[in-house]
Amino acid sequence: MKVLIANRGEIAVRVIRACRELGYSTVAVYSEPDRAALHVLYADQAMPIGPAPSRESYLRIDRIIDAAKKAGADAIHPGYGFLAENASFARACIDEGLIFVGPSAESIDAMGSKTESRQRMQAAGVPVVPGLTEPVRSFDEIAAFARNVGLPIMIKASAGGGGKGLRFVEREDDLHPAFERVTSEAQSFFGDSAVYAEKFIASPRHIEVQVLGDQHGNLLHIGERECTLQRRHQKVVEECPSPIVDEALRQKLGDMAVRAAKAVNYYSTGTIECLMGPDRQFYFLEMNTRLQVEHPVTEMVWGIDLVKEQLRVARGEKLALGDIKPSGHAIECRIYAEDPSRNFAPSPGLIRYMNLPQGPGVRNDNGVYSGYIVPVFYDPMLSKLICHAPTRADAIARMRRALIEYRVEGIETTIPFFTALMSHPDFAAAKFDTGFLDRNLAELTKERSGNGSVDAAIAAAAILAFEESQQVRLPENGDSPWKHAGRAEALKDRL
Amino acid sequence: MKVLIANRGEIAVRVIRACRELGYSTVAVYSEPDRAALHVLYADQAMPIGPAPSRESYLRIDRIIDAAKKAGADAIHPGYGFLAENASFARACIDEGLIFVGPSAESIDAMGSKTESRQRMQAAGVPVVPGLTEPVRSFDEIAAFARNVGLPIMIKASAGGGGKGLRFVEREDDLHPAFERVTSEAQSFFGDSAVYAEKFIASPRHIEVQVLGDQHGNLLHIGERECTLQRRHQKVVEECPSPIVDEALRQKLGDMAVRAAKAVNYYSTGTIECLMGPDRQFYFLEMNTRLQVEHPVTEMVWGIDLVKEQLRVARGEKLALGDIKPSGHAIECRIYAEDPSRNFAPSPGLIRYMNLPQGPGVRNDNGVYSGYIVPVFYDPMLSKLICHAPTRADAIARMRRALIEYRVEGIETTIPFFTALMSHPDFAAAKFDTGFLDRNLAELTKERSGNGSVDAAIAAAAILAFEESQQVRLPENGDSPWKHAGRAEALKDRL
Amino acid sequence: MKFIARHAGEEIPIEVERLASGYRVRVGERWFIVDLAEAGRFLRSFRLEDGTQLALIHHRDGTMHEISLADSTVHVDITDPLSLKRKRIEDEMGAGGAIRALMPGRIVRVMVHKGDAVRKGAGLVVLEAMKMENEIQAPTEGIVDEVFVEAGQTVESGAELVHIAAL
Amino acid sequence: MKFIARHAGEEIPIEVERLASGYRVRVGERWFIVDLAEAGRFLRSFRLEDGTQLALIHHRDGTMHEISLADSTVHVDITDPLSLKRKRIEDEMGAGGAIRALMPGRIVRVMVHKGDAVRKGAGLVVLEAMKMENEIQAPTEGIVDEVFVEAGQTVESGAELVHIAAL
Repeated sequence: MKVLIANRGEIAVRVIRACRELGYSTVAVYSEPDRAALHVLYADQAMPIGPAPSRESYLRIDRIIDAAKKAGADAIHPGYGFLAENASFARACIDEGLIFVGPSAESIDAMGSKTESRQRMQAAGVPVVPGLTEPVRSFDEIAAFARNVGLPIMIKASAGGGGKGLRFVEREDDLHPAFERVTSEAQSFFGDSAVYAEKFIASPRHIEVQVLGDQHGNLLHIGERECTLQRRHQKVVEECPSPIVDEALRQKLGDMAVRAAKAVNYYSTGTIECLMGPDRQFYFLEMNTRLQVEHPVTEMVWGIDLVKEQLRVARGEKLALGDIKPSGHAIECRIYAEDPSRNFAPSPGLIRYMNLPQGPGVRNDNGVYSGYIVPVFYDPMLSKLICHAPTRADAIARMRRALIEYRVEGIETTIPFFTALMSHPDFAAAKFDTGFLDRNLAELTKERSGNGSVDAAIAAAAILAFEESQQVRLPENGDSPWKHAGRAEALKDRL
Repeated sequence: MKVLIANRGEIAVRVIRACRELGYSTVAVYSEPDRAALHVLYADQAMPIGPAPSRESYLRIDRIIDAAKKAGADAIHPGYGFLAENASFARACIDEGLIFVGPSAESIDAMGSKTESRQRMQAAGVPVVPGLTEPVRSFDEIAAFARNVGLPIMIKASAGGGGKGLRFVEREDDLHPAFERVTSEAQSFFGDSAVYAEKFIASPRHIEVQVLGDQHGNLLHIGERECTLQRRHQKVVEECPSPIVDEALRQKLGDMAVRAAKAVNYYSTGTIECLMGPDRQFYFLEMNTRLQVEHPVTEMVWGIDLVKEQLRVARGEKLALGDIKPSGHAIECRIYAEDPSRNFAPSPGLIRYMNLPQGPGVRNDNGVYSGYIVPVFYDPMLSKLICHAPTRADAIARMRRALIEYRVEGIETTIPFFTALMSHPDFAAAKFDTGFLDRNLAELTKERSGNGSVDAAIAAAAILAFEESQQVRLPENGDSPWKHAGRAEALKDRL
Repeated sequence: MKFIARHAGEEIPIEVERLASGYRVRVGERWFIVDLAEAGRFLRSFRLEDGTQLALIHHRDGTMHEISLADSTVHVDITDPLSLKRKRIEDEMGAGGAIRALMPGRIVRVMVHKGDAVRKGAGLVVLEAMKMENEIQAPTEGIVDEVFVEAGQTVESGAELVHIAAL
Repeated sequence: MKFIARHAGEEIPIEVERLASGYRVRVGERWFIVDLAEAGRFLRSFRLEDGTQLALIHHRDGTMHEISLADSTVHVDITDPLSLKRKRIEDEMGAGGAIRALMPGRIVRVMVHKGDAVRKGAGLVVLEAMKMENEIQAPTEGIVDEVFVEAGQTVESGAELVHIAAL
């Protein structure tokens, strides 16, 4: 079997790895600036699909289908984002005789509209958060809903997902600017300006349930994930299992998730996202009809490979997972090319040097390499760092260790932010809600300076400046000291 | 707690990782050429212990103890090799009030002599291979033993271990040269020329059992490892579990191992090495009274951390592993700086570039980095690559995938050899004995040339030579093509 | 040899002397005995006399040195005393209120007009880059005396967006 | 532009032409349309017209190119036809039977004397490096006409150990 991966970055690499392990050959697609991206380097074939902007490349259904046919692919895996939840894309694949590695177009449609999915969930007896029943385009309707259920509310792009195009509104004054911003983002990201609003649950946690089904009616849940830690409504740290879910609650959540997925005849991997209040009442939020960014934490704890299962199910095979059980605890940090000390401003550019974390219990799902130029056009995710250990405390300690090893030079990353988070007492105690990061951001991003390490850094810089002024090279491992050599070569840090 | 690691390379890094996750601070020791080695870079403190030759640095008990006292260390972890099985070192630590992270000096002594350990095992009802009862220094005694039990026999350095200083003798003519060689190696590696001989079991497998005990009399086995694949009596690939051991045999092996270890009042981690004939009869070979190189395959399958357990046991804690069970299959490949196409000649030197394998189920216990100069003085191991997956077939496929990602430029490595091995049908069928690699070496090391990939490589080289002659730089990701720039900078591959 | 280090707004006197093996360095009032070795192109193995070991990543851009430690990054400017005087004069004559794009991107919205009075933190321009809208805020209060961009335009990193004159 | 590639003992005529995007390359009888891009200092992204994609690692030493693929390494010498003639002459006058140390190490044992006749594969010297004793064997049969080392001596990589004259 030959699989085209209609995506880029770490998730395209992740899918290529699964295909390679199954003995399938792989076809990458790439926009112009991605000619030497990691997913292209790792593929067996690579097909160009247009210029940099996503809407002229990674979102072009026609060009992707055309690439698949030219390359002789049998199947298309959409990854997440881009066309992953686009029912027209799933239909176009089927129409062209290609296997779409995902659920049916009907399931995507049913869950794709926030309003339709709510109606179907309510009919299936799945609890939902109070909200509008239809997407709207006028501010008056949003204002009326806000008056009706009371602030705070959330305004979201109706066609959105993945944390893009949504705003939280607490004060009446912010209602109109938020509406305008969401409408604008909805139009530019999803091509549809319709928005939707719902009641905001105070101090909630974000818990989600992984489901997996085949095309023969078998469907099961594979535990929950804790995705409460978000910044600007974007998940940044995920865990499996949730530290607040016990076996009884896991069973309840799992039953709900299976009921929800079965209501839309779901197969392939999917995720039921829920809000959970401090009273442990949970409400269906939405279903992601695709692979989730944070799927690795489930994989490490449950000992399965969700991408391989997707591929098997897509080929029509029956689920055959046997008796799987969770073991230990896994945590994922999303490593982004963003500068935490400058309010997470994007930091694209050349990665001059990387030291990757290695060793026991460490998984790094990478999308970049030393010498790669992180482009400005796409999501700033560099890699997902996942650590697995017998207990949550062990997993946190392991993540802290891995983050110390993980060094990137040339661009700024969120690594220092995660280092601070892993040492925060409230994180250790699992005492947080979805607003935790935004409330504690100043503390988590303030400049740290270990005991005397600033003085040490200054001393090192001074020695290097001194050596440069003396035209002398540093002793290298094994060299006799103070070997004189071409200085400019040794100390100028350029590629 | 502060732990000094009396070792270098990947195992020193491995121990530092465990300490860091437990919150212990770490002290590295280094010989002159190791000033910038990875284990030094990752430690909190680093102490020089002498010049390059091991016997003047890593084997100097006095300097290591001195470094521990200067640095204020509470404990010393010996790793494997060097002083790990040196009872005098264990005693020196205790005498100086330092915790020795390993078994008692008495256990090391009892198992350290091949002849004494055989006697104690026989007394404990543990089956052993027929062999000499005392170490000898004269050729006549070896010749007499060979006449007595018949060839083939093995001649080994009595104080040896780890596959160094031993020879297999099949023909009468080879007996004397082999004796001379082993005697010489025994003297130079272990400082004692005494040798020892035993009957050779035809077509055997090498199976070993992991044990773990505390200082309160609790001792248990943690399954077996398959270490049959050896080259020149050096393990190169290890697996957990063994593909030929079923639950009943595992129980028998485990009982034997616990009996053997208890016979010497063992605590800490240790390994009972066995030979197993095609009839599944097994014979005690030796006990390694330390951490084993291949410990990660056991860790990944059993979900434990043997180094952390060693450290806990050394502090006097009781074992508290709970109910552990094996899950899936793990394979380890030892990645060496050796050139398989030149009969595995050592290949020290500068690592100009490395692309590390990443992603699901891949663990790389590394001891080197891009820009590191592999020194000529020590073991050529660069890293241990371990893959874990639900089944043996999945683990092999994953290893093959990881080996494709693993690229090293500047020195030769054993990666191509492992790639060939992972595709060998007899390896897939687990049909091998300890002579398999030596018999199949020509096939496993022959130059491979994929479909037209030689032509592709020549075409690439020609383009790069052409561009150089034209003083034009290759288009970089995102650059507009044919940007003219300093050519010498772009294409000259030097650091 | 003597230098001046500028870090976090402070000027710190530095002295560096080479020893038979390693260096003696003064940072402000403190003297250190330091051993520093290369570990590849960017990594440096740094060790103090008591054995304290740090793995540093070093990058230099002119006289600016960026030194990354495990959990923090230190930016420090190392100059000889003469060059420093020249720099100080430049700083005083510097461009002050120029607001620049810190990354390439597309201008989504311009929120101010020439002549507007703005407070510190007021939104000036919304720039879209890497799938996010980023609001660029006034670093200080003042009067907008120039707007260089308009909505829909793409800008390169470093491009001047708005200029603010002090009140 | 025309070159001669020398690979595995063969001489292969090469032609390279630049296209608007990419290259047209002849290797022996076959023509390829190739797209080649840099991915950092050593990695190259190589693509044929049908989409076939390879990640190559490239290292050049003079006219010798080492190209590493996922499962093999190709060594090829790329020269223009003129330089090649000069090289051929050098090869013919070459040093022939010099046996050199391929790595630095310590001589453990010298197994031959000046004047010994040796068969191909006969042990000459045992060199200890990286904790292993390595027996260096005669690459061809001949007469040992010089021994340059003795037991206990340490040698650098490339040092001449023994010289063998053809029979």
